[in-house]
Amino acid sequence: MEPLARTLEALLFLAPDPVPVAALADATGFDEAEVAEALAELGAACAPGRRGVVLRELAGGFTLASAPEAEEAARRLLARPRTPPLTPAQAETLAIVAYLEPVSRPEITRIRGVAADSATGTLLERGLIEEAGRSRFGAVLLRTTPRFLKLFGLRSLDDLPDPSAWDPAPGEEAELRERLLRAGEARLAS
Amino acid sequence: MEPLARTLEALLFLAPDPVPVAALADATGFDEAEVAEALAELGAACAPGRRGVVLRELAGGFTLASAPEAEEAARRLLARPRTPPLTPAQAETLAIVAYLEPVSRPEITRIRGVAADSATGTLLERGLIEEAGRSRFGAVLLRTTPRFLKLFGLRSLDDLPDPSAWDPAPGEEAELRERLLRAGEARLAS
Amino acid sequence: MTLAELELDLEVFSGPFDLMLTLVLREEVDLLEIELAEVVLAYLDVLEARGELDLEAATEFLVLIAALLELKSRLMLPRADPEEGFELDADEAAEELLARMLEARRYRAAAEHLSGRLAAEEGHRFRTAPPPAFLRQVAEADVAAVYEPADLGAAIGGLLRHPPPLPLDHLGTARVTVAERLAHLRALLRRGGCSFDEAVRGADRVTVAVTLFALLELYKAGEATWSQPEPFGDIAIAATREGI
Repeated sequence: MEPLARTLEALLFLAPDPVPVAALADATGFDEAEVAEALAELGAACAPGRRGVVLRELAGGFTLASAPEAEEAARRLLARPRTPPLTPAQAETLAIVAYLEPVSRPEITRIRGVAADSATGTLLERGLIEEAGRSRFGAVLLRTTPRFLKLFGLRSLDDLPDPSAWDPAPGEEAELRERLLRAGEARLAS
Repeated sequence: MEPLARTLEALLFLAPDPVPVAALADATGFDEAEVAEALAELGAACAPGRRGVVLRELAGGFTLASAPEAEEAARRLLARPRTPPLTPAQAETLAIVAYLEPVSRPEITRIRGVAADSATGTLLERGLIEEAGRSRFGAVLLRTTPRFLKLFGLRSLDDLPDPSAWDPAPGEEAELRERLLRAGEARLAS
Repeated sequence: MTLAELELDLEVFSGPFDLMLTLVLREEVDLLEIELAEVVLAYLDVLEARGELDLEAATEFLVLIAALLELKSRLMLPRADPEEGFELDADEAAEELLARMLEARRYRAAAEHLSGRLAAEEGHRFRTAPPPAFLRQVAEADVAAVYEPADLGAAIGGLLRHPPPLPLDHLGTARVTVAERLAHLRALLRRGGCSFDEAVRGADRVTVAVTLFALLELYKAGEATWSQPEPFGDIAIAATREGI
């Protein structure tokens, strides 16, 4: 590889996030056209099947990523089971997603009476829930994952326990979602 | 590159710390001899002047590092020096720990002839040394960390030169031995 | 500067430092009578006069003075067993000092070696980005069931609970209105301001709350400002220029 392509490889190797072409040009002292050309050279050197890393262009710029073929070995090297007990906020958020999915973040906030961003983030990160498109109003919808089912030993969501065992007013007719939202609003008003 | 060399490149790209050959063998399902061979192939592909990264054997394992030619551009892109240089007091304290570990603070103080609390604190903070239990007399013992080996380009502490290499030549030592008395005698005689 | 250049002028000895050292080691000068603090001060004086610090010489001085201090403190300690005394003879003491000097010198050299290594590694940087989350997760096929579905049911049950209705009977009918308290505050402000405590002296909790509300209204309208120099301190209320 030419020196500029090598320098770009080093920069993308080190940068924790995708780097825009303009920033690569600034750092190397070359112009953007020269950088683009060298990126093409680097991309060709990392073409699928040639190297252990691949060059990717994402929204924020260019980045190096490990080649997909190495995924299985990478998991064996890096994966650690991370299943600490769920915090109350995580358990509540997960229960809402599991019983109501798909459900939006604002709905979760309304039911809990308090925002659940940190709990939601952790559950997303641990792969227990995932995004599932957007609601009519543009809010991101969340649902549980197959990993969630495995971690709870469930074959499907139909196996979730009937909440009536814990229901303070089991006789009530209204739909679960409806009742949870009403209870949440009542908590907020109190 | 062969598939195993590519997979190893991906693993070393992803792993935050140097990976021992045994762990690479476990992750890839190959034996250590095959891994060593593929590492040699990867090392050749990353020989100086060929790529933006180089293969290094450090701290008991293998890791990828950026090629030194890219340092100037890396400094501009990442806007921070790699790791600040050590003050003489820090370097002396670190040398004593590296050669005598595990070693206690009072021992370091005795050798340096001056307390090393601030230098020790900085080295602990920078992750170059760590606590390693207590001595029989209750003093905290210190030792170097894998990070120290990694940043100083060492495979293990055995890579450090024998400290007697720095001892004065026998003639010089004999001269030193006599120095105190001789100097005095010369003055007494005059 | 070298230690040979350090001239001392002490009560029991006057001359260069290394001569003193020699005489101490030969027991021609009694170490117990030498004020080592004076030696240190003399050294500092010389350093100050020179305005420069030779690290090598300074370290050597520290090693020697530390050794002398240790020797002196041993001499000063009462001996448990006079037979066993730990007096060092001159040669032994010289050997000990030499060993110390060599040891200190050795690690000074090792320190230089390490600093050189670190500088030589300057161009090699390592990746700091953590591996992507999906690779840090155990493959789905290997996931074990560790959580209890009942915990989810219990969480839903908790969320279905309505809060107990707030007992409202302890609230009497409002005895004061914001308008009343606004008038009260404005009257105080016309007299040149007041503290919040004065504005609510003798008032009940509801009145205090309504007064605070009225104060916020005044602030919003730009009629008054307040300041509180410390948390829980008194609040000083003052009219703004527009307010007057």
